[in-house]
Amino acid sequence: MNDYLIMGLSTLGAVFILLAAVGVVRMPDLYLRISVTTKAATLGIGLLLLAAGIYFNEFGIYSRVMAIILFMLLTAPVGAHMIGRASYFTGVKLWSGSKLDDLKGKYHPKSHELSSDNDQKKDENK
Amino acid sequence: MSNPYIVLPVIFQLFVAVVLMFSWNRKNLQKLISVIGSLIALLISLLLLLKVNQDGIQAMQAGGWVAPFGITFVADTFSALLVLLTAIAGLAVSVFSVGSIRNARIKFGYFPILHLLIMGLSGAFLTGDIFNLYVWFEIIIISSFVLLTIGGEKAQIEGAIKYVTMNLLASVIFLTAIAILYGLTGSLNMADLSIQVAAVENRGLVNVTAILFLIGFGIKSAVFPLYFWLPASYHTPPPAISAIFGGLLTKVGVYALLRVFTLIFIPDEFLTWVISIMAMLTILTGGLGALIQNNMRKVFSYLIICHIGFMLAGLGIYSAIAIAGAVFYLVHDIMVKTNLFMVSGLIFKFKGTYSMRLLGGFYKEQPLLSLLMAIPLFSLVGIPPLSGFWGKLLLIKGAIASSNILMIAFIILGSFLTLFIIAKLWAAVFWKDGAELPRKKHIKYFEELKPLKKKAMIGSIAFLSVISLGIGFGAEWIMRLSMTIAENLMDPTPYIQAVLGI
Amino acid sequence: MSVYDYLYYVILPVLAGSTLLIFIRFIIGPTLSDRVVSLDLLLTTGIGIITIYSIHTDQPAFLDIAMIMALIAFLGTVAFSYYLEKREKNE
Amino acid sequence: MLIAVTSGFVFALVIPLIMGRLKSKSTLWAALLPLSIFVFFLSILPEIQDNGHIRVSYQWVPSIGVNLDFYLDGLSMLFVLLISGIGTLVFIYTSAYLKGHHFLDRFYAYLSMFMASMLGLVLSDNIYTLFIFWELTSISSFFLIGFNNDSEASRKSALTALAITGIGGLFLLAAMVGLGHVTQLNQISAMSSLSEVIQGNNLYGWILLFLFLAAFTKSAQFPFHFWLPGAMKAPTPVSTYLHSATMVKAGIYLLARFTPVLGNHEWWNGPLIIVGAITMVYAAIHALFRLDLKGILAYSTISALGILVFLIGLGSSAALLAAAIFILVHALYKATLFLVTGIIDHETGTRDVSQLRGLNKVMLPVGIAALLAAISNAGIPPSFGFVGKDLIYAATLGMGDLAWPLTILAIITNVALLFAGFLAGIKPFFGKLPERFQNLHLPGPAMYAPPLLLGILCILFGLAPFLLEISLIHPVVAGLTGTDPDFHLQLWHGFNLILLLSVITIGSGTALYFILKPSENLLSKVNAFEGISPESIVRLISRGFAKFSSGWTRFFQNGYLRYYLITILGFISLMLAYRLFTGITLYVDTSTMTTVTFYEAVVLIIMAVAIFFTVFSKSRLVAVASMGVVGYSFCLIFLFYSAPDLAMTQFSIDTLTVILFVLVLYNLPKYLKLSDTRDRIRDGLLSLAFGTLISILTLEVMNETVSKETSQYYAENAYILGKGKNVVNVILVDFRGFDTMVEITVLAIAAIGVFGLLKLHLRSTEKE
Amino acid sequence: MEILLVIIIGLLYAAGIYMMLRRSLVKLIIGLILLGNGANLLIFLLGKIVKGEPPIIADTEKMLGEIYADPVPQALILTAIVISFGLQAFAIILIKRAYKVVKTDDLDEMNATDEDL
Amino acid sequence: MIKTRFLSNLLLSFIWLAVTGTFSFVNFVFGFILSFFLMWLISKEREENKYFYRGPKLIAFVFFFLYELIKANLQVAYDVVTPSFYMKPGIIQIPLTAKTDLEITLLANLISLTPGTLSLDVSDDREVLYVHAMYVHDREEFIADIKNGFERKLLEILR
Amino acid sequence: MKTIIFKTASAYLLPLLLLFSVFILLRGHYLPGGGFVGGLMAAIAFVIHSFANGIDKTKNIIKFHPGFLMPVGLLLALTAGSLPLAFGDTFMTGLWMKQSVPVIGSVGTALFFDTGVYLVVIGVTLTIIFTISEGL
Ligand code: NA
Ligand code: NA
Repeated sequence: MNDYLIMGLSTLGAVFILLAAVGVVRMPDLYLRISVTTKAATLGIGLLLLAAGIYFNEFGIYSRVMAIILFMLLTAPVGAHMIGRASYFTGVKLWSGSKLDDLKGKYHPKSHELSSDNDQKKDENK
Repeated sequence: MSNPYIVLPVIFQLFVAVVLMFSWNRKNLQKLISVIGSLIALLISLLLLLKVNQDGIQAMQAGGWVAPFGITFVADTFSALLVLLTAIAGLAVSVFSVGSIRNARIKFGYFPILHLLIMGLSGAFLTGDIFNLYVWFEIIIISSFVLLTIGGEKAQIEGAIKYVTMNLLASVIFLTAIAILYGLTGSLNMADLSIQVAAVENRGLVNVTAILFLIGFGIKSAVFPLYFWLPASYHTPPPAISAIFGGLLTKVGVYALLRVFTLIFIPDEFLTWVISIMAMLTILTGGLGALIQNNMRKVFSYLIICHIGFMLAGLGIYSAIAIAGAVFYLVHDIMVKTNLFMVSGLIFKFKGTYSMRLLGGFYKEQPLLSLLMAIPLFSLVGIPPLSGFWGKLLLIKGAIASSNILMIAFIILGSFLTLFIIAKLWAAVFWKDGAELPRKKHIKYFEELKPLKKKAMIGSIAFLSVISLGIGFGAEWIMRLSMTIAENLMDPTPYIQAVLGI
Repeated sequence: MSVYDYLYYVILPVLAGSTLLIFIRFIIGPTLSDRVVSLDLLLTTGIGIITIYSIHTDQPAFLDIAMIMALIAFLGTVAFSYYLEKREKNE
Repeated sequence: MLIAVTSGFVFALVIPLIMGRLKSKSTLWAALLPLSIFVFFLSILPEIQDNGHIRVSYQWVPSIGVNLDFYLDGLSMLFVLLISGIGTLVFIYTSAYLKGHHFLDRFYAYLSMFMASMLGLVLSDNIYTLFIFWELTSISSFFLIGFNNDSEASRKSALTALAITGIGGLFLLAAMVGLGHVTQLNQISAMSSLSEVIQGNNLYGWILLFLFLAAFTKSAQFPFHFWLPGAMKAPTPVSTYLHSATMVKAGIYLLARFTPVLGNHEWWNGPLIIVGAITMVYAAIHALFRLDLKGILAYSTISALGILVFLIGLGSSAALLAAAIFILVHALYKATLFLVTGIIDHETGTRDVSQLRGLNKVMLPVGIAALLAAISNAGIPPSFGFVGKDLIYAATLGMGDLAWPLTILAIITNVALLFAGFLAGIKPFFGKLPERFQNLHLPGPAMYAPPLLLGILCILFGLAPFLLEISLIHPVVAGLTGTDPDFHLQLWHGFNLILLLSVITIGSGTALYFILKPSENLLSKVNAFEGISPESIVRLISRGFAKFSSGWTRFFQNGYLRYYLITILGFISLMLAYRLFTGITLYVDTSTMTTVTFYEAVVLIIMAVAIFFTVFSKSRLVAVASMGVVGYSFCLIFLFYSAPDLAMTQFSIDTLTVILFVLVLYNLPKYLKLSDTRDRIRDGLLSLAFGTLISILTLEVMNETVSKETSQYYAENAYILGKGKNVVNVILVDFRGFDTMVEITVLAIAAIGVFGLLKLHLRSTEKE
Repeated sequence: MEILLVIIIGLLYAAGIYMMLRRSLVKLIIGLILLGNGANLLIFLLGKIVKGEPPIIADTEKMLGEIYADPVPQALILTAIVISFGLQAFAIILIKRAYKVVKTDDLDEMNATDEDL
Repeated sequence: MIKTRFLSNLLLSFIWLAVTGTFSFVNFVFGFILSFFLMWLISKEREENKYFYRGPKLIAFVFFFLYELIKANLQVAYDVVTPSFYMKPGIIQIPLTAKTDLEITLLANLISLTPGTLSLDVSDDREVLYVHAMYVHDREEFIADIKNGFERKLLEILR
Repeated sequence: MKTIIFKTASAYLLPLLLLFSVFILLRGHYLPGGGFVGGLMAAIAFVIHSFANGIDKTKNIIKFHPGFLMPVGLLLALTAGSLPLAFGDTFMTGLWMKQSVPVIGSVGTALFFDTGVYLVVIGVTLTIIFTISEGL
């Protein structure tokens, strides 16, 4: 029973990782790549780790697996946020098929302060 | 058999360094600790040498693990003597630093690193484990690297880059050699390796490994054609640092060459031939380089190379008498080169330049100091019976005994060039009437120093000069030690016995 | 097919293949950010490989490496972001 | 005897201290030292006469046989008396000559150091101490010649002298060591019995070569002679002492000393005769055209030294006798002439012979001394010089087939020397005293007494040669020839061929004196030949040498780190390749290797590509990131191959390294491709060669079976003795804990270094 | 596998050296790091590599079993890695300082110490 | 204050137990002491500490969130695997109801963890969150989804 | 970098990572880990914090200059190594308490030694990173 569970979980995990890998190659711009990959991979790894937990089937291992998943959940989105934000500064372009860019012009070019600047939005709406 | 105190010279330096780190911002306390620490270290090393002299080779197994499983420390006459010399040079440089190193440097860890460098040197001399030797080499590199760049002036940085690149290359080669040695024998203990390497059937591989060691240590000892880092860097740091570099850094490479090529690898004909050629060209290159330099410290830097050639010649000739010569020369050179860089530093404090073209009139202005400085200068030349003479005598003896006339020719050439260069330097710096030099704003001239600092600088030079004189006139003592050392190197059985107990 | 064989002959190759794909993105870039993202993903996949490998070799000790990777991998991304922002500010 | 030698050194040390304290104006007392030495040795002269020699020995460095073995025989005695005797006079002379000189104390110090070295040299029986004292004479003469150290010419001459004699000294060392090796003895006196053994050894030729080089350089033989005229820059007492009477004779002493050991062999005689003959003729002719008194004397000295070498080369007992006598003759008259020259220079301020005339009118005693010396120099009876010259002709005439050619050379030399002697000793004192010298007056007796005394001796020994014969000369010749020589020194031999030759010599010499008037014009004509003189050739060579030095040094130390690395790596590659392909049969044993799995292959591929990317990437950051990939791949390899600790460490360090790079790199200038294609291809080939060599080496080493002893021990005892289950960790903190201790120290140093490197800015802090 | 690793080792040495021969200080240090990696891998390989048997004594045992990876090279590499890290860290910071003081990354412009005679 | 600290300490001790994998009383005590020490060590930053007591709730929310995660993943997976893209990406400004650091951070992270969306940044006045999304068919709809979905649920748990 | 997201996350990561680093240190003798990796983890915890909040804030949290940890760690390691000398053994001989302690296992000089390594590594890493970040 456990074996099937392990095989199932690991398959699912591997598939998610593969998806992320394909995504990172296929997606047309950086933000999309980040979007696709961070979570797919996180989910995939979580599943693989779970499989390992079941395989070893010890409390110590389970707790460690949970710890790793926790770490990943904590760090992966922060990392994605950091690199995405930094890329935006450095002028990494959005895919040509992108629909809208609310962030445009909101960063102060020198201080990197980010305004919520609703005026601009209002202008746009008019 | 296991003497726990062998490692004391090393541990004690670490202790001093730690204490110094704890007194990070208190410069006067640091000076005091450094000098007292160096003094105690000198005592410890002296006791160690006496002990070895009395009871023969001492070994210590760190952690109490039976050799070859732990790290072994071995004090034979050679290593104990070098540790003592390191301690002497260390004391001198420590005192000299008290007088000459500016406070800013002290506040950034000058003294702890100096002591760690000395610790590294002592460790390299004492260790009986080839990987541990690598580790000591690394501590020497990093501490010298830091000392070289501390303060980070342009010249220092440029010199340091060359220095560290080539020394790291040497480390990688050394590490590669260790890897291969381990792959061949499964051992790291040098005494054990002596037996294991002899038993390896594939001599070809042993010979290749020997080449790697030769080059790794060759770079460290700045022999031709591996020396480039030395003239690029030694003249850049403050004189106290140059002094400890000039005295000891290359010597530890020579030590390693002598040790490894007597204990682990017995050079075959090709290797002794290669070493001999390298020795000759080293002598030539160093001599020629020194001949054309104008910067006093560069002259001494090139002379280091030249004289490393002498020591290498001893290994190239490969007989007990020649190796004794190399050892004697090593002993002499450590004391004298350390001193000469301090001398140049002191002259700089007076005149604000190292340029021989600009310097002059020192003899007229400072007759007694000039006399004092003449001691290391002419000891270096080897004006008999000053200390430089004896090692050369043994080397020529060794060369004659093996009918190696070419080697004699190069030793004579090297000696001649040294003589001529020092005489030229003497004429330029001491005899010639010096031009009126402009006072530089950033230099604190000698006369502006506090009396204690003045005394510290002169005292350390005098201290080493007296020792040099002692080596020269009391040559018998060092001679006997060198002979013993050479015998022990040529026949490592007692060494192996002391370590492995077999 | 035992669970070992399955992991060894199916899962590990899939993960290895993913690694290669991700590495392709690393190679083609084109921006530094792309490389950083793919580096991050490479490490994440590495954690997966390590996990499977620890099952395969029956060595739970390897999971600890995965744990450390999970923690530290993030630092590289942060540092690169830091760099990008600083460089931008300086120019 | 030890006291006699060392007293000079001690004196040298204390004299600067004493002289400052003693307020006494006169330093005449300093001469007491050489005087007492002179007296002491004179007092043991009878003992030498009776026993032939005295031997004293003190241990110094016995383990290599360097001991203070002193051996006083006739030859040594001759030199000792010259050194201390003339020394006494020079000391006295100096007290007046350099009176009130600021550094007189130092001068005395050097002088007594020199005297002591010279004494040590001629008394040494030990091959090593012989060399030691030899070197000491060179070095003390360096200080003496360069005494007027604010003059550039003076410094240059001192350097030249030191260079020439210094290199000779080193050859002496080689010769001595060679002798010691061949004979297994350290005492020269014991070697004469082994003469045949030495001459049969294949080192004999080398020993001779080295010894000759030593002797020729020291004794200013052609072509090494040119340092001597230069050395005349020294104060006159120095020229007198070193360059006429003593130091230059050290080479002669050396040859004489080793005649019984090495002589009597064609390799010995031939070169000595040739070099001696060339030197004596060449220098004598040179002396003809000088204007400077000191120059004249210098060249005539060289010529005289040539005669001595020539005589020793002849090797017959007649020749050796002549040499023994001529040493003394020359010392006496040349010292006199130098001292006189010194006085002239001191009083008139010039040494140009063409301007000096009639000085007799103002300094008669000096003129007398000069005249006496000139007579002896000319070999005019009844001077001692006459005795000497006779013996020389007797020696040359006794050479069988070569008798006439050699004799003619001797005559030419003697004629020229006579001319030179007249020029120096007679010309300045006769004729009309020029106006500007009218006000001159005689210097004090401390100055003119020494030359006068020597001048008188020149005649006295001629009139009464027997004074010396038994006491001094006999033991000398006995020692040199190893026989009990049978000769009688006398002024008058009756009318014979030799007398005829003497007459011819004196006649043509005197005629020459009246015909040839040295002048600037003449000198400049002679100087036209300077281009081919040994001096200029040596200068050319040394200039070439300097150029070569600078070329060599700059070629290697060219400032470009990458060329340094190329040199080093090229050297390693060559050596490795040589050893690999000559010493090893290459084969690969694949049987023990592990198989490759797909995932491993992927890791390796990624790694390889990442390495390429690191190298060829156009952006720094990408290179760094690729390096990170390389490191992470490493981590996986470590993991697959059972090294979890390594994997962890590699991973964390790799990340840290990348972070450091990233933090450092952001403000660096553009990452340019700086080298051209050719460079890149060259570097690429070199790198590939090196990498390939390492790979081959690794493959070969992998074939070897490793002893598992050490790792087995750890495997068995890590838990039982080391209480840990992670064996790697147990090794790190216990078995090899020392490594770790050093390792963390390295880290600490690095951190301190980083701190200092970035925080310490010297320019803004206090003075250094 | 060993053969592939040998090739990688050669590649690392070659790449390291090639980078060291460039004119950029940054490349030089990257080269040194690659070279160090090569040496580490060499030690690892020459200690004879074993798959999946880390030198960790099992909970229930008192010593390692029959097959285990040689712990000695691992310990050596660990030490070497850490030491190199110390040196590399310092070297990397040196880049920064060098740029500040010498104003360039080009090694060819850092010759002053060899030039003045 | 003391209470929050105690809770944080307790939470860390439990994490210690999980990490070490030895579920014993002694180990718990050790973990507690260790956490106490570490807390003391870094205690200067007082304001942050009050968040720790929310830890248990946070973990619960993480499990709840997994569902959302898997669902969104499948959607993206489809787009990745199929040859053509159906997506309409863009960066959208979402006004924030969440106010505290923790609320904003959690919301942002959850959005990031959901496939297809990525929190790029929060404005300095904490008024808006900029999100990059793959499927922006309608801006207002998208904003409403987020506000009624993640933000509301999250705030329910946290407040 | 001024981002609330990172700042907040780092506040949680700091104690977690520190805890984790002690764990790595303690288990090193039995399983992969040890003073070096442990020390790096701890240092990285602070580094992350400093990236998020700025060096000054992080320095405020740590109550002393990180460089101070270097001599402390060295002294600890040195003492652990020298302690055996007092018992007549050679340098670095392992001394062990008779009974093993729960959680940690056998307690001996090796553990103190490793703790010394741990402290040095923290001190070194932080000194380096802080120094260099301050210059940015
Ligand atoms: Na390394
Ligand atoms: Na470790």
